[in-house]
Amino acid sequence: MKYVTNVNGKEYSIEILDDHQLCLDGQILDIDFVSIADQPVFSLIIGGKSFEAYVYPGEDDYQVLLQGRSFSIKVEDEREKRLRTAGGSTISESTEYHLKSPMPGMVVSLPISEGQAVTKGQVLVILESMKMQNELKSPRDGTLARVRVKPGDNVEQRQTLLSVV
Amino acid sequence: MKYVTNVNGKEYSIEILDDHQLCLDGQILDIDFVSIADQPVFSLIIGGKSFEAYVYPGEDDYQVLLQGRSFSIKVEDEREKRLRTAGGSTISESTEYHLKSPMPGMVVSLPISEGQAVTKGQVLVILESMKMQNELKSPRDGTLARVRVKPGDNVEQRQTLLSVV
Amino acid sequence: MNKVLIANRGEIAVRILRACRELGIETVAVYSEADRQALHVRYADEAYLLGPAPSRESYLRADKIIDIARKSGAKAIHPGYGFLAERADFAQACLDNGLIFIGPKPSAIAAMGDKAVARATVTKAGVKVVPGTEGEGSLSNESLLAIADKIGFPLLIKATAGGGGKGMREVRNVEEMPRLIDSARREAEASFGDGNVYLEKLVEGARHIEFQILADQHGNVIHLGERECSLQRRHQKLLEEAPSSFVGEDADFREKMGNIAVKAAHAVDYVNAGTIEFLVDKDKNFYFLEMNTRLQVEHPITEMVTGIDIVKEQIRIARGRHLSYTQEDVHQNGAAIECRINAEDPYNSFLPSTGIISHSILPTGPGIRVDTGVYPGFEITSYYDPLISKLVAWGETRGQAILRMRRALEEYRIVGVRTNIPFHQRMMDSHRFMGGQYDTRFVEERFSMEDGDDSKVTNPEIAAVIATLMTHQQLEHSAQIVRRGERDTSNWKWVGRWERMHR
Amino acid sequence: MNKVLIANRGEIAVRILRACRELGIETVAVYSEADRQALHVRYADEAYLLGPAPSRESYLRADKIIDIARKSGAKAIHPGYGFLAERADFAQACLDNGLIFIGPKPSAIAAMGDKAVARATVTKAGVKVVPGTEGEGSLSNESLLAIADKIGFPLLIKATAGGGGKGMREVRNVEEMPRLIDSARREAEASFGDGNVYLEKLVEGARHIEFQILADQHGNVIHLGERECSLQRRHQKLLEEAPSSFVGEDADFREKMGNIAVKAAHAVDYVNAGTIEFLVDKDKNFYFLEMNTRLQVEHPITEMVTGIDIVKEQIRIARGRHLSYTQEDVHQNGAAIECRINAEDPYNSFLPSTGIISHSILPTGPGIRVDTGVYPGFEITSYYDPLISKLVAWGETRGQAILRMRRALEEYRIVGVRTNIPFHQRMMDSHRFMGGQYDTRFVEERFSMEDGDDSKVTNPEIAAVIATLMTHQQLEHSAQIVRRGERDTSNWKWVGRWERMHR
Repeated sequence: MKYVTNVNGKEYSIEILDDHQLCLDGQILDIDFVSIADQPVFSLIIGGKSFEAYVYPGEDDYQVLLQGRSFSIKVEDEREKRLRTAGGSTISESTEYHLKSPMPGMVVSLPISEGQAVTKGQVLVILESMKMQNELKSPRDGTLARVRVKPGDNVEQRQTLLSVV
Repeated sequence: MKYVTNVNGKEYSIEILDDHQLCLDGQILDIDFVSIADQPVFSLIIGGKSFEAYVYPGEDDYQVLLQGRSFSIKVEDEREKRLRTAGGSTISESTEYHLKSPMPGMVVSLPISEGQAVTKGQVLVILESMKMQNELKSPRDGTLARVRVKPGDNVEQRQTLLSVV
Repeated sequence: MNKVLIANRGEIAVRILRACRELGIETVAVYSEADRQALHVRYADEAYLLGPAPSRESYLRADKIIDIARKSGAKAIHPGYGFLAERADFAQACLDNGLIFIGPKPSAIAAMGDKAVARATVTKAGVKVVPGTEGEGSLSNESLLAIADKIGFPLLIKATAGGGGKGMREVRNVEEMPRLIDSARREAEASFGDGNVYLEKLVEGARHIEFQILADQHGNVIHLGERECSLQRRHQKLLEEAPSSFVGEDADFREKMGNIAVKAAHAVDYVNAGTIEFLVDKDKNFYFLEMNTRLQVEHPITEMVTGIDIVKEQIRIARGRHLSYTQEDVHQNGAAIECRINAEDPYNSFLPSTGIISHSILPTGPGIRVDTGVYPGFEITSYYDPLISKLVAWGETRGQAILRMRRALEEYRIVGVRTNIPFHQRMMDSHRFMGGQYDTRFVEERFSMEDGDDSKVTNPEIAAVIATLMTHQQLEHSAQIVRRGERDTSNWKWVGRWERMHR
Repeated sequence: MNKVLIANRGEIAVRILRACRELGIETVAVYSEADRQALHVRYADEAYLLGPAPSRESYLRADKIIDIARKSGAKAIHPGYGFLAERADFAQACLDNGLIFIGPKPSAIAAMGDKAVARATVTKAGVKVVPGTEGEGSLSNESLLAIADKIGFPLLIKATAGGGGKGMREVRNVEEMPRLIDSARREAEASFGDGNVYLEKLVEGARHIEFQILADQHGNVIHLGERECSLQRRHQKLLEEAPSSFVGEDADFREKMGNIAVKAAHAVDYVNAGTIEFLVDKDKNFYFLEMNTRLQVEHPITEMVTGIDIVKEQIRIARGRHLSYTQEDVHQNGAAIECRINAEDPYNSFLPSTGIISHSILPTGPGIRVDTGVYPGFEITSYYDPLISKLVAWGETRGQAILRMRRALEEYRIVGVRTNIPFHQRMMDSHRFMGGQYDTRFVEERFSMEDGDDSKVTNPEIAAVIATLMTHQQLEHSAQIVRRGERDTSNWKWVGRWERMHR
C-alpha cells in the first residue's frame, strides 16, 4: 500500500512493502514496528536505528512526539489523495470547530462576543482549573458562534463551550 | 456474613457487617478495602491503620503477603464449616497432588522411583531452568505415582510431572 | 516524637513519610476522597479520611486534621508545602492542642507571611528589599494606583498572603492596572482566602536566587547554599539548579548573600527549614523578595549537592536537638538540576492535562532521583496542582548534570496524561540554558517549543513513517475479521479504547 | 570512540547505555527475539537482532556481534558481565577486527579466567591463595580424588571456566565426591561449554570481601575500596555492602588488602575495571579467591560510596586516557547496600518465577538508586538470569542505609512474578545482619523465611481480614448479576483473569 504523508507541510511518499520493509521516498528500509505494553507508545527500528514515539490521534491527523519534538502528521493513501486533489478541497476545512473544555473547571471570562471575528491564536475562553487560569485559543480564523457558557459556569471535561464557524 | 478464617492454624471469627464495618473476634472495626490499579494488591484501612498485601489464590487457600511475611489462609463461611465438621474431613485431604512444573526447563533427575513412599519436603524432581538447578519438593507425605517425565525431558510451564497419592 | 501526622498529599507527603520511616517514626496520613489510593495513604502506617476532593473540604480543614492528630496519638504535624504550611493560625492551633508543628513559630510565619510586614522586618534588620509598597498591605485600589506612579512601571501586583505566582500580575502601564488588580485579588481570594495585594518594582533581566536556611531552637542558623530558580513561566518555577551558575566561582558573593539570608532569618527568630528568596540583577545587586517559611518544592537539589537530608533535619530541629552541621560543615559538591514534571501540554499553551496514568517508566540509574506521588493506575485530577514528579539529576559538574538530565528525560515515559517533559528536553538542548545565560523572563520571552536555539537533528521522516505504519495497521485491522476468542495482541487494542474514550 | 556496541542485555546493558549517553557517545544494542521490547533496545540509538532467545543463538554469538559492530560503525564493544565478558577469544576477536574491547587485554582475561592459572600467577607475585589444586586445571576424576585427601575435607569443587556459583559443589567426605564431581562437570559444561573443575579448601566461617580495581593503559592501578559479599545462597550473591562492616574502622587492614589487590592486578598487566575476590577468615587472614576481569554486578555500591562512575571510567580507560583519580583521591563516604531483586519465590525454595510484569512501583527518593532493565508489560522468561533489578540504598552510616533500604523494600511493588523482596525484608530485620555478624554460610544455615531472629510484630489477623474480604467480595460478586454495559470497577476483574490464566 502506498501513502502520502504530510509532516508540518512537507510530503513523504511511503510504500509499505510487507511487515518488514517499506520504501521511503524511493529508499527501501528494514522495519520492525511494535507498540509497547499495549500503550500508544511505539518502538520503530528502521535500518538499524531505534526510535520511540508517542502517537496521539487528532480529529483528522496524528500528533507524533519523537525525541522531544512534536510533529503534526496527516496520512492519506494514494487513492484518497487523488480523490481529494480532484475535488479541490478537503472536507475538514469546511467544518465548524467546536471548542471543548480540556478539563473540568470554571469559566472566568469570555473576551470575545458571539458573532465577532476571531483570528488563529486568539483567546476565546479563560478557564480556571488546577488553581490556574488557562487560556483556550482559537485554532483558526473564523467567527465566534453558539457560545454555550458564561463567566462563573462550572464546566465538565470535553463539554462544548462554543464554536468557530 | 460470618466467616471462620484459619491463618497458619489459628482461627479468627470475622463477620462482615457492611461495606464499611466488620467484627473481628468480637471487636467492631471500620474498614476500607480496595484493590490497587486492578491488580491482586489490596489496600486495607482498618481502624485507621493502613495495610497493603499481595494475595495469591492457591488450590484451596490464599497466600497473603503482608509486611514481608507470608500467611497461608483458609476462609470458610460458617455454614461450610458446620458441614465440614459434621462430615469429619475436608475433601482436599483425600485428593491427589499433581506436581506441575513451575516454569519451563529440563528435567535433570528424579531421585525417587514410582511407587516409593515420599515424605513432606522430600525432593521429587530436579529441574534446570534460568541456568540454575531447582528442587521441586513434595508438599505432603504419600506415594509417588504416575511419573510422566524422565531425565533429559524438556517440560513446559504448568506441565504435570508426576503425582503424589 | 514517635508518631507524626503529615498534613499534605502527593510527592511531598511521600517525601516526608520516607524521612519519618528512616528515622523509625510512625506516620499518619490524611486524605481526601480523591486520594484513597494515593501513595501517601498506601505507604503510611495510619490513614484517615478528611472529606471530599476540594482542598477546602479536605486538606485545608485544619480542625479535622488536629482532631485526627489527637485521635491517632500523633505528637507532631508536618505541613509540607502549600495547603496549611504557611498559615500562622494553623501552626498556633497545633501548639494550642499540645502538638509540635514541624516548622517555624507562628510569629515567624505571620511576620514573613504578610509580605509587607516581612519587607518592613528585614529592612529594619538591614536587608535590602525590592522597591514597592510597604506598611500594612491591605491597600485599596485607589491607594495602589496612587503609589504605582511613585514606584514606576513596569511593576508587579502580588498577593499579600500568597506564593507560587498565584494572584500575581505584571503591570506595564497605569491604564491596564485596575483590571489587573481585580483579577489578582480574585485569584488571591480563591487561592488563599485573602484578596489583599501589594505592589513591587519589576527588576528586569533579574535572576531569582534563593538560599536554604536551617535554624535550630538554640539560636543556630546556617545556610545550605543557593538555588537558581530563574526558569519560570507565569511566575511558576519549572526548573531549578544548585549551585547557581550566575554565582559560579564567586565564593565571596555566595558568602555575602548567605550571610544576609541568615540575618533575615534571625530577624524573625526563625526556627526550622526556610528559604530566603532574592532578586539579583546583572551587576550582582540583590534584593530580599520573600521568605518561604516551610520546606520548599525544590529542596532535593540542595540535598543532592550538600548530602544533607533537609526533612530529617527538620524533624531533628522540631525535637529540640541541635543542628547536625555547622556552617563550616556545609559544602556544595557537584551540581544538581530539578525538572518539575507537570501534567500539562507544552504544545498547547501548557494547558493542564488530567486522566489516569496508564503506564509509566521512571528513569533510574546513577545520579538520578525521582520524587513522586503517582503510579500507573493513579488518576491526575483537576483538584490539585499538576506536579507529577520532580526529576533530579546530579553530576560532578553542571555539564555532567545536564547530560544526565537529558538522558533521564529521554528515558522517562508517562502515558495517560500529557506532560511537560518535551519542554524540559528543549530546555536541556538550549544553548542559552547550557551557557547559563537566562533570567526570570527567559521562558516566556525567549524560549519557544517550536523553534529552539539548539542545533539538534530532528527526524520528521521517522515521525512520518510511524504515523503511516499506524494508519496502515489500522486499515489492515479494519479489513480483517477478528477471529472470535483469539487473543488480540495487535497494536490496535488501545486505539479502540482511546477512540471510545475521546471521540 | 563515538559509537559503542553493548554486547549484553538487561539492567547492565541499560547501565552501560546510560554512561555512553552521558558521555555523548552513540549506542548500538543487540538483542534476541525475546528481547525486542527490552529497555536496552528501546533506549539505544541503534538496535540489531542477533537470533532466537537462547543465549547460544544470540548473546553468545561473538561472530554476529562483531559483524554488527562493523556494519554499524561502532568503534568499541562493551561486554557487560556474563555472556562474552570473560572470554579471551572474544576480546581477541574484537582486537583482530580493529574494535576496542572495553575491558582488559585478552592475555589478562585468559590468565585470570582459568582459575588454576590465576592462582599460580598471583602466588608467583606473592599473593596468598586458598589451598587447593593448582597447575593446569584439567584434572581427571581420579587425580581430583587423590588430591582431595591432601587438601582435606570439607572442600569445594569449582568450575575452571566459571563464576557465579555455577558448576560449584561442596564436598564433606570422599564418598560423595565422585557423584558431585559429575554433577559439577555437567553444570559447568552446560553453563560455559567447559567441564573442567578444580578443588579448593573450604574456609569455614569465611567472609567474601572483594576490592574494585581500576587500571589505565599507562600502568596506573588504584582500588576503590572493598565490598562485602558474604550473603550468598548456593554461591550466588544476594546482597552486598560497601564498606564491609567486618573491615570496619581498621584502615590498616583495608589498606593492606587493597595493596594486595593492586599487586594481583599488576601481576597480569591488568587494564580497565576488575575485581579481586578474597576469602577472609575471622582472624583477618585473607586469601585470593579469583579475579573477575569485568564490570561486576554489584559495582553501584562502590559508586555510591566513592562518587566515582565506574562505567564512565571504563570508557575513559579504553580511550587511552589516564585515570581521573589517584589512590589519594578515593574516599569511602557513608555506606551503601545493594539488594538483588530476583524473580524467584523465597517461600518456595527460591524457585525462579516467570511471567509478564503487570504492575510495578519503584521505590524512589533520597539515597535510593534502582538499576533495572524491566518495566510493566515486559516478560520475565526462563531464558536468562532472574535479576529484575538492583536496589541500592546509601546512608551517612550503615545504620541509616539499612533503615533506608527497609523503607525502600517496603515501598517496592512488583506484580506478575514472585520476587525475593520478602527475603531481603527479613534480612534487613535480622539482628545478626544488623550487627554485621554473618559469613558466607549465613543465608543457607542460619537464616529462615519462617522464623527469623527479628522481633518485628506480625499481623496475622490483618492477613485474615484481607483474605476474608476477598472471599466475601467474590461470593457477593458471583451472586450478583452483572448488568450489561456497566463498567465493572470491582476488585473481581483481576480474579477472573487470574483464574483463567492459572487454573
